[in-house]
Amino acid sequence: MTGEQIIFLVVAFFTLFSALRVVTTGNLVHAALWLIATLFGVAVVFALLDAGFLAVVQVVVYIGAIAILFIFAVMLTRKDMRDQGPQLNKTWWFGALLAVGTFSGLYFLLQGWNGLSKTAADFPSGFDAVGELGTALTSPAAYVLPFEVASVLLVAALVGAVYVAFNRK
Amino acid sequence: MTTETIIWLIPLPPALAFFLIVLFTNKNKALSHTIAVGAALLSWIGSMYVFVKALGVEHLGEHPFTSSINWLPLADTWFKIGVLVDPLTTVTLFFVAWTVLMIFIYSVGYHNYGQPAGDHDRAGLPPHGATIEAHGHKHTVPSVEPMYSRFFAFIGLFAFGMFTLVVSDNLLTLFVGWEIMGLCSYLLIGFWYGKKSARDAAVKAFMTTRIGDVFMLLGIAWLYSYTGTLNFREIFRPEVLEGMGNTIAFPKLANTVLVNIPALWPLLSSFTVAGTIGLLLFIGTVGKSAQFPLHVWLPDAMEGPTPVSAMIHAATMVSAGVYAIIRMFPLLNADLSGMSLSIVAFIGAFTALFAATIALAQNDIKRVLAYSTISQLGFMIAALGIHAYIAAVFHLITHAFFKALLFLGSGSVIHGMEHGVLHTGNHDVDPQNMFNMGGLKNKMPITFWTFLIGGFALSGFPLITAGFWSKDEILADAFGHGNIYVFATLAVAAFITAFYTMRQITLTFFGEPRTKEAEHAQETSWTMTLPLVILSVFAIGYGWVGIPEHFPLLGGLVPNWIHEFVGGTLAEHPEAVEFNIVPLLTSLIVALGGLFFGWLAYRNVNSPAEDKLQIPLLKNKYYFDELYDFLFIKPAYWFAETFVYKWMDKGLIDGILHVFDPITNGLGSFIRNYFDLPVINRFFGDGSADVTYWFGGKLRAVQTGRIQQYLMYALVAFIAIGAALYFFVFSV
Amino acid sequence: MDFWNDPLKVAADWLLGILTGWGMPEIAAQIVIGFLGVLILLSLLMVLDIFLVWIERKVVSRFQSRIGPNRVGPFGLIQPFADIIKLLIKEDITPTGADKVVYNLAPLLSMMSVLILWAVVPLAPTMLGVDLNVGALYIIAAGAIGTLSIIMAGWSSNNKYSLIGAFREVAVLLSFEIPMLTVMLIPTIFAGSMGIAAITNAQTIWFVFLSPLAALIFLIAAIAELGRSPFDMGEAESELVAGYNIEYSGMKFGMFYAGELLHAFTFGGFLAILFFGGYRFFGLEQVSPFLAIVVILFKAMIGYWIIMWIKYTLLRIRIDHMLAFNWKFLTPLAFVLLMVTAFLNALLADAPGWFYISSMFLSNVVLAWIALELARSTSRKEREKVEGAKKVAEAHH
Amino acid sequence: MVPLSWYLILSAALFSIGVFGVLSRRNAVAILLGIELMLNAVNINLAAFWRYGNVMNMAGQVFAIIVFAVAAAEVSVGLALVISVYRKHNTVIADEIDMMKF
Repeated sequence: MTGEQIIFLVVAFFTLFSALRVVTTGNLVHAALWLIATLFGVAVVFALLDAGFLAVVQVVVYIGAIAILFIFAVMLTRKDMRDQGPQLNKTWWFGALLAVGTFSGLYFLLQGWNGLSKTAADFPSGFDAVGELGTALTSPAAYVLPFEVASVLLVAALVGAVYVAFNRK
Repeated sequence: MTTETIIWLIPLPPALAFFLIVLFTNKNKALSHTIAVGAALLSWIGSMYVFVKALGVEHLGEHPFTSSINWLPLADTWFKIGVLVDPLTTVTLFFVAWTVLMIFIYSVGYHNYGQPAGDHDRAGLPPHGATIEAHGHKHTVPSVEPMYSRFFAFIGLFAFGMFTLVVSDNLLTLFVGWEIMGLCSYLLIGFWYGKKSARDAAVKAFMTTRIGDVFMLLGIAWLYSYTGTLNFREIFRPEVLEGMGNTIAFPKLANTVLVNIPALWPLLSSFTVAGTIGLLLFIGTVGKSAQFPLHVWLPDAMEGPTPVSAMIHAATMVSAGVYAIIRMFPLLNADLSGMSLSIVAFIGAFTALFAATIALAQNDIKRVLAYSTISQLGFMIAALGIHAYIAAVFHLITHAFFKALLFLGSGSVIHGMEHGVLHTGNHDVDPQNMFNMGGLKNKMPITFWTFLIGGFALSGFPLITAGFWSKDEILADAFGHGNIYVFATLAVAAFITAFYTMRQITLTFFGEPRTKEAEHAQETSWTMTLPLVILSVFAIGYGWVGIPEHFPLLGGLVPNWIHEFVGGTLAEHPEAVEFNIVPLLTSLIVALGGLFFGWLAYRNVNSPAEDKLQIPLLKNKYYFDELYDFLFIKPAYWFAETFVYKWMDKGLIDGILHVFDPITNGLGSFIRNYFDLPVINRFFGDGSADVTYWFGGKLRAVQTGRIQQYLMYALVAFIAIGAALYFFVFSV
Repeated sequence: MDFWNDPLKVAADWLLGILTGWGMPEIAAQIVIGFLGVLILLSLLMVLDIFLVWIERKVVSRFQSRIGPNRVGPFGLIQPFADIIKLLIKEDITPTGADKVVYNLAPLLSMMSVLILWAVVPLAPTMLGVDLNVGALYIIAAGAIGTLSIIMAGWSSNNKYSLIGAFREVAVLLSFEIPMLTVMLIPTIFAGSMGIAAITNAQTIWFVFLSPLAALIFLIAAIAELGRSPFDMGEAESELVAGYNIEYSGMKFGMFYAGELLHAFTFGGFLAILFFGGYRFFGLEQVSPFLAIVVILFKAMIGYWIIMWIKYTLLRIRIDHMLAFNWKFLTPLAFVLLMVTAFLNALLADAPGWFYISSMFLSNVVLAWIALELARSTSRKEREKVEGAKKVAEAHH
Repeated sequence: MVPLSWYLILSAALFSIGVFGVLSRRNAVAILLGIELMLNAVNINLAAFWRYGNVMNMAGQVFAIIVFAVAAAEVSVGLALVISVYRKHNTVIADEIDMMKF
């Protein structure tokens, strides 16, 4: 085992553990905080994948905005900030079954694929991932259209969210 | 931009203004009139540019500005439309652009821009005035027109029609502009559609001009089928004209039926193709320019707002009629028998005298001007009929200026009187009746002086006014060409013109105010007086470009520019007539005499009862309205109401239908009861509904409304389908 | 001589030699050295932080016409140490009903969010923790962790004042993150890279001359990020007692406090790095890395001093005004500025240098003028509305 | 060097945990938390395939960023809906929000 593999295993374990806590913990604020831990783990995974930009954006967008939004929402939809009663619904066993089924199905599919043991090639010399990403996002020959559509979607969603949540009293 | 491009662009701004105002800015008064006046100004700039350019071209008649584009694909060629600027167009464009711009500016003031909205004004009625409180007491002021923007939209479209007509190089686009103006005159005469009189006048104007237009369209169609083109320059080629002038119009009729009646032969043979087509087109002019016998619409059209009167009845629409017939003069001239021009001359001269006599007995300030317009247009038509082409054009231009001036002046007078009416609050006083006026000279000085200039120009006051020069030229031409009857008729008409003009000025401006309203009349705003002043400059100055060369003392001081320039339009430059003292003396005598007697007769007249010319025959316009009512309108109503509706529709058609009714009814109820209800409704309709309902009832249990259950269904289905695909499709 | 040119490398090589000499595998030695470097940097920062307490107290007393700490040690220099001792021996309270783990984690995260910023600060041409190619974004990301710590502290204290304070603070932080991120992209445009080192190296002309407006917006947003007056809504003493950190005592409070001071100093440093040339000062940085450190610390101190100056001069702004100011003024202005800068940058790519600089500067001036005129007319209208309403009310009397 | 399969298995596990959260939590906010986990799992996949495939083709990273935007949109609208429902019906339990049924 190389150092990188050890780091990966630690991070993966940490990520999966926090993810499990997200879906099982009773206190929703804790669940949101565990989600943040998970997101950190994913950010580190991005860093391990040499996707530094994604890692930083993960922290800025997910932790800095989305997770905070979750905490706000949890606090806004709770009168005494504490949960009463069970956090899982009556059919949770079936959900668990389906989750296991999904995982085993995916695992089964991966088994039959021969690209699994592939290892990453080194970057070509002078390769600037962030620069390339910027070019890809703004070049008409690449992905400027999806990017713009995503921005329009985001604006529409934000306007819609304000409209939906606006308190008309 | 080339000059041709500019010519194309001249009609465009008013049309754009129309659409802009109608679609977007009709809520905003200031923006609407800014757009409209701005558009008129743009067209004016374009026209002046083209005018200056055209002056710089030598022999413009042979080398006019032309430009055309393909428009309608025909079998193996194109119908082309385009623009043409020759000397006739140039001078017409000049006065049209000026008068249109002046009228646009005048309209801003006329419709009381900047005044408060009326107390109980409604769209479709003239404004009644608004009450405002100032310095502690209430008083009434004029209120703004409720449909202010709409007015500017309409006159914008009108201007578009006129400019299109003037610059077009073929009869079809000319006719398009002609009809646009017809529509606009209908809309504008009926602008205050809340008044029954205005509605009726609009319908009357539209229907009457329609008669002329139908004949004109016939003429155009005939011309096109005969020559294969509607382009003026192609029609006026000598070989085409000669061919049309020599051919008999109705050869079949002449050869078969009437060959047995030799007495009719001379009459029939004098109808050449050129002459007949020319006459058909002339009927269009008769309608548009309100010549006898289609003159009845024009006096009634005075129901519209005054700028409309000025626009329709002085500057543009009636001029368009004359313009069209002047444009077609070579065609009429080609008629070898000469009969068509004789008819033209007769109609013109007759109308000139006939309308002038009616004008004598009218008391409404605008109606006098209306009849005077008819009369003056008669002068032009008569001039054309006696080959006095240049004189006709010259009088057309000068008349446009001074008649627009007079109409706008009369509008200003009415406005001043309305001010008085609002002041006293007595709405029974008609602000348009001249017997209610008097002494306005001191109340409205600018209006008075400009009206005086206009009136003197109309009367042909010697030497200084434009009207004198143009009218003198018509008389001189009539005398010089030996048409003594025309000359005499026109001379009498000119005398009456001067007489009733002076009557109008005397009654309106001189003497003492005859009513309290006249005492409180006020001068109007600068937007109204400025156009008056500018137009009065033209009413004087424009005559000086057409002084005959052999005129005593003045002749040759200023070159006879109009003769040189406009004469170039025709292929053969017309010769100026020899100078003769008789027509000059005649016009001096009739003008000065008419003015003097007019003043003498009316200086002390204070009420209609004292007016000796209030003869019922004249007062009622020779009973033409009643005659037409009896001859055409009553029978038409009878035909529509009794014959078509009662007999044909109710009796015959309905009777036939009533026979079919029970058959279809029975068949219908049979199908309904024995097929529709049991098979379609019960079986297919209710049956399918029952089936769907049953399934729905069974399946509704699935719809729990719980999102997570749905997600589970979806996931189970996804896994199942994915597994199935994997095992049975991809792994095979 | 090498040591004076590149002290870090020399020291690292020396340590590596020693450690491998002890029989340590090279990779382990590398890790140990890395940790040691971090440890030294953090220790130095903490020491600096202690003196920042003294500086802050001295400066505020000057602003308030006092003398400030002057009893313990010369000029009261030892005063912070006395404070620390006091904090350490205070009772460490955990309120009833508090969420213990979260409660204890919050001050750590708060301090951490400041300290990790120094990973990308270039102290000298050769002294740089990590040359991250997304450095500018990294600063915002670290700020996100600070936000997190505040909401954790506010929530876990089980105190309504602290929760309200946290909500307010977080609303402000999230809002002002946007103009800050936007104006950070302006140095990025000029330098052609997001890396902090690259931005510093590109500043042959300080970016403040190219885009003074961006520097100003950055300063304002930074003050809001710091939660300092006039944007100190989160701890508004007169309304919320002390905001999110009301329940903290002893060294935990000390961490928040020290974290705030160091944060302010750090942002003074970032202002210097992004807009005032970082360690560059007329070629001084070429002479010796130590001089470069002096230069950047000096510049950061000036930035810190400006932030303090504003804090002790201006009044607190009401929360809705503050957010409205951000969303309706600062954010649109930052967006427009970014667009104008990007457009001009592309347009003038081949223009001579003096023309490029003066156009950029002028565009900023024009934009600032337009924005101020708009703001002025809007506020005049609002004032008229309020005053007009007042007049009507008076008329009724 | 870490093989690709490790990332994919991590991603699959994270996704499955998210699925469990979405299907089994009662609280609507918690369901949204589960969705976030699933989206992150997808992002790991995208980034991993970018790194292990042709790095010159930025599609993986580009779409990861678009997923960020979609996630932000989804959360904002989702939470707005939750808050709106909470105001009207005073509950955020997904099973109790069942007005849309037969």
